[in-house]
Amino acid sequence: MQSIDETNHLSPDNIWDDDITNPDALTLNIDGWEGPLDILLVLARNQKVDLRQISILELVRQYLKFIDDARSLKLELAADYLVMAAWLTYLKSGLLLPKDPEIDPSPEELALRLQLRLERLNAMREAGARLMARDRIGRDVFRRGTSEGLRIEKLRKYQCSYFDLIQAYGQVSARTQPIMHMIKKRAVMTLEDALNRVSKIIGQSVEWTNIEAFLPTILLSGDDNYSHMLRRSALASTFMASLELARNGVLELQQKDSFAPLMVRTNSSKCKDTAF
Amino acid sequence: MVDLEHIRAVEATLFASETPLHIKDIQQYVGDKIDVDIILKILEEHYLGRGIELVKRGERWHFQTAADLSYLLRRESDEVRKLSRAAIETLAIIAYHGPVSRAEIESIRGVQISKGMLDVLIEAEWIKSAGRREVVGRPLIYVTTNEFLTHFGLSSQKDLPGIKDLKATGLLDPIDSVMNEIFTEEGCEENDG
Amino acid sequence: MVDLEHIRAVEATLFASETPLHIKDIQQYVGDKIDVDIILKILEEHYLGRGIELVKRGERWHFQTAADLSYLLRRESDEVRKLSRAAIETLAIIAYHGPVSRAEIESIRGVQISKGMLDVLIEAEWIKSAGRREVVGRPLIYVTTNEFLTHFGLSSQKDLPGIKDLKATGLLDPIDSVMNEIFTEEGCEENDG
Repeated sequence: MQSIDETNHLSPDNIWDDDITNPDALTLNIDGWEGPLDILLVLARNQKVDLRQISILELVRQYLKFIDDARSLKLELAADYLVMAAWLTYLKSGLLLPKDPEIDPSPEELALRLQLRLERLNAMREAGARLMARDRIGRDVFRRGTSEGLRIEKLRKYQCSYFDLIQAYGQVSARTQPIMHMIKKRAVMTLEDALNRVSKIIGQSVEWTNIEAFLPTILLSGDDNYSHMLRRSALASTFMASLELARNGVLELQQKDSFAPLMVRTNSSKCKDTAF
Repeated sequence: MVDLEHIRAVEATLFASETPLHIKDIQQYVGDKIDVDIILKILEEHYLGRGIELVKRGERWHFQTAADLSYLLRRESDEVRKLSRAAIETLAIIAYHGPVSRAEIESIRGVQISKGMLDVLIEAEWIKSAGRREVVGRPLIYVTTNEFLTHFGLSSQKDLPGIKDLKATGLLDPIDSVMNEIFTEEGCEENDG
Repeated sequence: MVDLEHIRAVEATLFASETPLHIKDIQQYVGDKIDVDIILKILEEHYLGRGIELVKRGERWHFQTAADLSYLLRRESDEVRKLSRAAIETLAIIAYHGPVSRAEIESIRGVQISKGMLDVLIEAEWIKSAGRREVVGRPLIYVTTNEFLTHFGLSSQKDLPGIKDLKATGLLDPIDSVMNEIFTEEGCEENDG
């Protein structure tokens, strides 16, 4: 029974201490109870016998009296307390009346179930008290007051190879090279160059010739991107130069069809003075 | 033969730790080459009867002051005062019957429990949810934690006071095998055991 | 003759205390009859060479993890990370142009850099701040560290290949593909001529 005393100390109210010896005087403060089963358990334990030997009839009598007292004092009772009272009244009459084999479960079995239920709750109540009475950390036993604490520190290591570094700089530099750099790499033949070149060739009384023949021969051979770009530029410039020279009457242009080869020849009818 | 340096290493690790340590945790700190298992036994014995003891709670080890010296050091902590009777009962039910659902706890206690109560116990790190029961409604079920064992000085669930007797007398049997909700609002609903 | 119980009491008191204790404090816990002075000496000796030590700091006593084992408590484990592309570029710029301010790096890279990126490089110990530039706003300037040289196997910053070397090894990508990269990856990035 010592463990029960422990429970008392831990309960939020102290009603048990005063009233436990006199079941009929059991609390008139309904708030302190954890439901009807709680009241039943306390009443049962007040019979001071093993829970397996309690008198259910006596228990019922005490419970009903408790409810009556509470009602006479106009204490508000939750519904479940009244339901329990009704059920216990039913149980009591079943136990008192002559046995009726038709009723299943029998009142005796119901009484046994109630008793088992009280026993189970009682077991947990005592177990709780025993748990609370153990040597508990922070109350009875203590861990170290100030632990240094253990830490696994993740050391971040960064990975970057020499090649990555140099390559990155290469790319930054490449990306930010002056625009001049681009022009230098672009393959162009200027209009001036083309004019000079075409003027020179046309001065030698050329008959109808494909304009492409005026391009520097070196350009016709290359197959790479650079040569290709330069060829396009040279063709365009040569065409522009030819138009200019045709305007000045230095040469004549002829094309038989759309996209047919553009033919060029020296303008024989005019004098060969050029504007340049 | 166990190296004194190894003993010192395990001793220092346990001493410095803020939380109880599993053997695996200790191994992480002291390195693979040390036989932590044996050293823990040596240390346990070394501290036996001292003011400080090495104890195993659940699967985890920690140093604490010897229980018999509680008279010197005892403090009524807030936790103890705060814990209501209902909370203590609920904790006991989860410890002894766990895993249990809330409905099962209520069935044993014969009264509904407030949502907040489980939260208090979860916050104290004494219980935790352990999945759901595969029945209608799939209710959450609760069990006690390692912290629970540590706090109450239990080496394992089997070490719960009186658990053997309770089992033997059938008081820890599954709840519905004994009785169901006769005390719910429906009153005397029947249940076959 | 000193009672073992007295030793245990002092031992537990010191262990549980959150602060180092003066002899007077200990006396308060364990009672007048105990000769704390002697017991402290006994305990000090008992723990000598263990993983735990009893030490006196000023006039106060406390247990601590043996100093030579502190390396156990701060175990380090490596976590290798790759530097981001942007971080590598920033590092390269600091290596080639340092000391440079953040604004200067941004001007060379043509994009803004985050504060975090410099922090990463500082954390990696490859760059450090080297004072401030005496211009408006007095910006911090950065240089590479000795760690940097060591990591990349350089004896000095002059060992870094020059632009001409880079061209020779083809590391300066053809302008067209680089332009493509810029426009596809970074959109409207500005090119400083």
